[in-house]
Amino acid sequence: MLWLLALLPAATGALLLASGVQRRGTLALIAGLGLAATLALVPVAVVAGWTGRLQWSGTLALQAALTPLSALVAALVPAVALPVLVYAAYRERATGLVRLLGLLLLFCGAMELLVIADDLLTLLIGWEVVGACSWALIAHHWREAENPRSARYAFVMTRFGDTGLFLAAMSAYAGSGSFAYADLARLDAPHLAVVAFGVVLSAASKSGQIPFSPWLFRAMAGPVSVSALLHAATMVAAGAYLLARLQPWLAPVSGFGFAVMAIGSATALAGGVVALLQSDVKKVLAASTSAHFGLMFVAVGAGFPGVAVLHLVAHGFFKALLFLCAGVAIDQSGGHALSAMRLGRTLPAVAVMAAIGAASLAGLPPLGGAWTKDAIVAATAGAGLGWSGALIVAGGLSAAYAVRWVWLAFGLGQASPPDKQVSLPTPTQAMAAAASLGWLAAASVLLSALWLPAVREHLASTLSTTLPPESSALMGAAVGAVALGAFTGRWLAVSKPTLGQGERIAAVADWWGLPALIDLTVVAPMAALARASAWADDTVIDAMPRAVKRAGQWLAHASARIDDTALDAMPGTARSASQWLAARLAKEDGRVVDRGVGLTTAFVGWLGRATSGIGELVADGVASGPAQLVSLGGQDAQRLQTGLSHHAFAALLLGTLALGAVLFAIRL
Amino acid sequence: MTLQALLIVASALIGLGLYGVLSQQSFVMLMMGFELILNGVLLMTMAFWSFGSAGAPKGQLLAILVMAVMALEMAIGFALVTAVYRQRQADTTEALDTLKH
Amino acid sequence: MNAATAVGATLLLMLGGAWLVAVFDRIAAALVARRPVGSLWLGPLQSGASLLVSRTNQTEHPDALNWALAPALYLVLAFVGVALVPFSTSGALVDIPAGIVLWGAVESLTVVAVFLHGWSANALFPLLGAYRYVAVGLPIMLVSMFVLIAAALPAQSLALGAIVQSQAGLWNVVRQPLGLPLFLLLGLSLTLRGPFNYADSADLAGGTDAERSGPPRAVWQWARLSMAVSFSAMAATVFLGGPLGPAWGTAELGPLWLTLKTAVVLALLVAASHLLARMPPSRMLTLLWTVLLPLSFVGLVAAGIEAAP
Amino acid sequence: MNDLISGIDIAFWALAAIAVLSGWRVFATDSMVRASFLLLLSFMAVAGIMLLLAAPYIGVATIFMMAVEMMVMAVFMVMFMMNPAGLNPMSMVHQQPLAIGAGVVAFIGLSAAVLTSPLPDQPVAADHRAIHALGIEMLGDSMLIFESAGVALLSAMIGSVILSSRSGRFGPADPGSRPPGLCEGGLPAGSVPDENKNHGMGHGMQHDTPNAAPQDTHGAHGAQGS
Repeated sequence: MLWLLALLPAATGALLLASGVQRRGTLALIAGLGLAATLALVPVAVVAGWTGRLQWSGTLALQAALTPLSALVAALVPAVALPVLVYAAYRERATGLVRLLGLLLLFCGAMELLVIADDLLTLLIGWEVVGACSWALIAHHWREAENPRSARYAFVMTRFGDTGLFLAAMSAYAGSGSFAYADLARLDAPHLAVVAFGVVLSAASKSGQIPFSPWLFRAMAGPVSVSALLHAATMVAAGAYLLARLQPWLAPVSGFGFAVMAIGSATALAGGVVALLQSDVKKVLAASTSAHFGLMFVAVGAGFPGVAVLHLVAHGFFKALLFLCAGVAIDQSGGHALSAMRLGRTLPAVAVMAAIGAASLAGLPPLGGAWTKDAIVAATAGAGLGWSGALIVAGGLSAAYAVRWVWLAFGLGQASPPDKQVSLPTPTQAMAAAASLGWLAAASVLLSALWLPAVREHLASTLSTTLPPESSALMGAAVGAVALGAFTGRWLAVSKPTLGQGERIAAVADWWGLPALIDLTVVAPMAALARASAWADDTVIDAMPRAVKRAGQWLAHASARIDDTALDAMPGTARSASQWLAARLAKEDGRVVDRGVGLTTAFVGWLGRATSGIGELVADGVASGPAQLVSLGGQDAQRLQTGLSHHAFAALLLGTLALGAVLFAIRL
Repeated sequence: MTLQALLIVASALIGLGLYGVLSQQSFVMLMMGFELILNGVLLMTMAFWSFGSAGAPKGQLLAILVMAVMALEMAIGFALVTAVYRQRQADTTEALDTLKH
Repeated sequence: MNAATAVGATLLLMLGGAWLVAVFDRIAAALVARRPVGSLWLGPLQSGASLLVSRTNQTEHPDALNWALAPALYLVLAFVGVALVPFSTSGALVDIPAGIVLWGAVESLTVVAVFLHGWSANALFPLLGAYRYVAVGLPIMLVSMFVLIAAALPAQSLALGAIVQSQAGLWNVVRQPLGLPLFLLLGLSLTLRGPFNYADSADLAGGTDAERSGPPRAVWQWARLSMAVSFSAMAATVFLGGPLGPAWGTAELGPLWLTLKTAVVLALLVAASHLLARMPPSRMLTLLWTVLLPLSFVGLVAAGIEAAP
Repeated sequence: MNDLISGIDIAFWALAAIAVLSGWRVFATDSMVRASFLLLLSFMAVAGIMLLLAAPYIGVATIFMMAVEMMVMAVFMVMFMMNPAGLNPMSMVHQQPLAIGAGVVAFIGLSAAVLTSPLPDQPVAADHRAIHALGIEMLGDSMLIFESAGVALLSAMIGSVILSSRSGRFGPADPGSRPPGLCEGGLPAGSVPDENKNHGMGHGMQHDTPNAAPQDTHGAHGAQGS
């Protein structure tokens, strides 16, 4: 019965795709109804205590269950997706709009499946579908050749992380004979360690933590609504949620907490700097996503999954809000450059919403985001002040880039007249965008209630989770850092509006050159390997016949040369020597022996000629005969390589016969 | 009808198919040779199933897999022939020496 | 019943059924065209007789063997099909445990027979008809495969007798509403009729039949009619409970019920072949691959869920 | 009983003869369409033998599958054999002696192996429910094998569609699907009506059907083959 949560959005998506509806209004209505129904189902499921179990085969079963935390996330997904889809239905390009909406709904369905999953197998299914949908969505405008490449980049990178989850599932099954979360408790230490670090790997890759962060930037190739959903409630959220869901079982593993906190805080700091230096309106937000999910990782590592999920909720609302604002700004200014916006006067209403979102991103009290962030800081108190300090700095950074972002994007510049090629939205489109922005902003504001202790206690009891103890000192430090960061951000925005367009800074702003590093360490070696093997095939394999032939020819020439120079010389010298001797004798005494000597000379000369002829013959034969044979053999060897398939078949047959003969001989 | 007789018939089919594979110029005829070989293999499988294994179900499964292999060979083979024909307008083995490095 | 009577009954059914189909055809044609029916009862026999006495013609360099045998092959296939049908709960002429798969083989061999018929003539129109027919006949056969497997699911057996028994409570036509309509489309294709008549249609001057005349043509036409009968018997068996009748008299009156149901399916078939229009082959292919085949999948899944223990 | 067995023997030897003879005629006949249907005949004979072997499902499924396969085969034959009905004489063989030798060697070798090696003797029980057992096996222990075969078939379908689609990674296929040139990249055969046409059919077809165009290139191939 609980499967409904996952099936309903997916079914709505299928319905959209099937019904050839084209009107934006109708599309928005159908998608909205589907998501609203899902949202309404969550409390029903909680109250009725629904669970799902599907016996696949004797040993495999798909299970679904709701813990309080997962119920919260299961409600978050449709609550964020609803405004985003309304926005998408009204504001995205008309080409492929139905496909976009259908995929977004399927995306939500898969995320819900991942959330309600109660065993690793179900989780894997949802996980995979989420990844596939993200690929299709990032490449949505596939006619621009760059987008599919970015999609593949993101997909491959997250896929690499997925292997970790597969490892985890296999190890869990090997250890306990079941995929269920509950049976993780029965695992022995080694298996559990494999599970833990596999989960950490895949969670880090999905949530865009270091070193996987760059895919979040490439994911910006997708439409705005895709980015909003992907960063707020579905894809990226999956990683942090998974850690929070499995934390009770994985916490005992030694090094789990430290690894998660280290990854998280490193990403939080690095991402903060990246976001501060970015000049692209969307990439700032992307980097901030990584940073804030880093915070959630730290919370999980510190042992407070509840706090992590609370921050996930708050972050989901304001990040979707900010992305939609960025979308409006991009539509208005026709570009992604922060320095060319300043739309405060052009879009006052949107500016107000963006300010609310940015305030929660910055962690300015009394907004909900602020409290959850400070709660995470407080959560690290037990783990050591070093972590807390890092998080406070990260909080200051996030305040800085949030203020800088909102100041640059929606600051009160002169009301810039939109350039011509930008098509301004129709009134209905503007209304729809305003409505969805309003929904998200209202949710962000409502979360301020977290500051009231009564609300907080009630929440903690309903979620049956523990909140970290308050610590005024840390709180003060955090607020101070936020104030300082806010001023820094304003100063940067005012005095250096074009920050991040220079070479060096741009390099830092692209994840400290991490993409280049990945290319260098992973992509390049692979390509090199491929090239090397191709080269080996062409040269080494094919070289043998050619080498034989060349050797033969060389041998032939060499021996011929030797024979011409050395061997032919001998008889010649003999002849001249004898003639010289004859001349001397003739000079000694004239006519007497003259005739005899003449004969001798003639004889010796003939002898010399004869020997030289024979020597020529013999020497040549000895030298060049074998050489020619060798060269012929070489040519034949090369001729074998015809490239005709039937010759290949014949060779195959002969080889098979030889093999059979060998086997037969062995058998005898 | 003995196992020996069945197997000899099957090997005759295999020999014929081998002849076809080696002697035919046209790709399509060549594939028929493969099919004939697989035909013999199928007969051998079922012969062993029926006489040699007291009807172990795995034997029939193997036969079904052989049929699947036939279907694969047909599909991919014809697709390749079509693609090659469109690329090089070659439909005989002589006309296609691109395997040469 | 002993074998001799069974064979006799089968022959009778095939002859009478073929004649009945011809009669139905005339009625339907007359109704559709709103013109008076000509000589209704004797008409088919007259045309058949005229074919039998007229001369046969030859084409240039035909593939003589297949040119001669194709109609016979088609006829034989029709008889094989009807021989599989269990006439009574006691069994059929040919009662093999994989009867429904054998019927599938009959379907596919029918495509072969029609192709041979058109190809062996070595003439343009028959060849075109054969090509078109193959292109459309194979996909619709796939559809029918899924339909038949769906029908075999509740019986948990591939034997037609078991399939009949499995309908004792509820006929498959109710249990699997998608089945019979899709299967009827296959029948149209098997018997070269109406919307699926790409082989012998008039726009190819008779298609594979264009070069035929005389007794072979008569045999071919009779084979078409007999295939209609054998298909209808099969449909009645698989979807209408075959020889199963009301509570009384299933045992002894089985053949009667089967014949009645066969006649009903025949009427449906003829009506469909006269009422449905024919599309261009390309659009028909799109329809087959993108609508009918997925539809048969849906039917199969539904049948599986319904038949799950 | 005894004569029943002998009846089975007769049927077996008849079917075996049909299978082998038609298998031989496949490569000895002129028309490729005939060749494919002869192959179908050989398959059907083998299927009949399987029926005798008390494997009804496999036998009937073989008939069913092979009828479809050979039908497709025949269509492709005609497509690639270039003359409209694939009825012209043609002999396209090479490395004939090697092929014959290989075939004979394979046959003799396999038969020798059969005759020399000890064969198992556990005949299937008369009342063996082969189909039931197969079903249990396929959807039970060997489900993975069976499913992976299905997946392989699916991927083969996708691959063949990609390979042969009109426009795919091999670019738009329309230029390639025009009839082949007599020389590489030359004018298609039959694009200029040539007079010395001596094959019986197709006088009317030359201008009616695209099948007629490749007709002459078949002659070219024949020359190449002989």
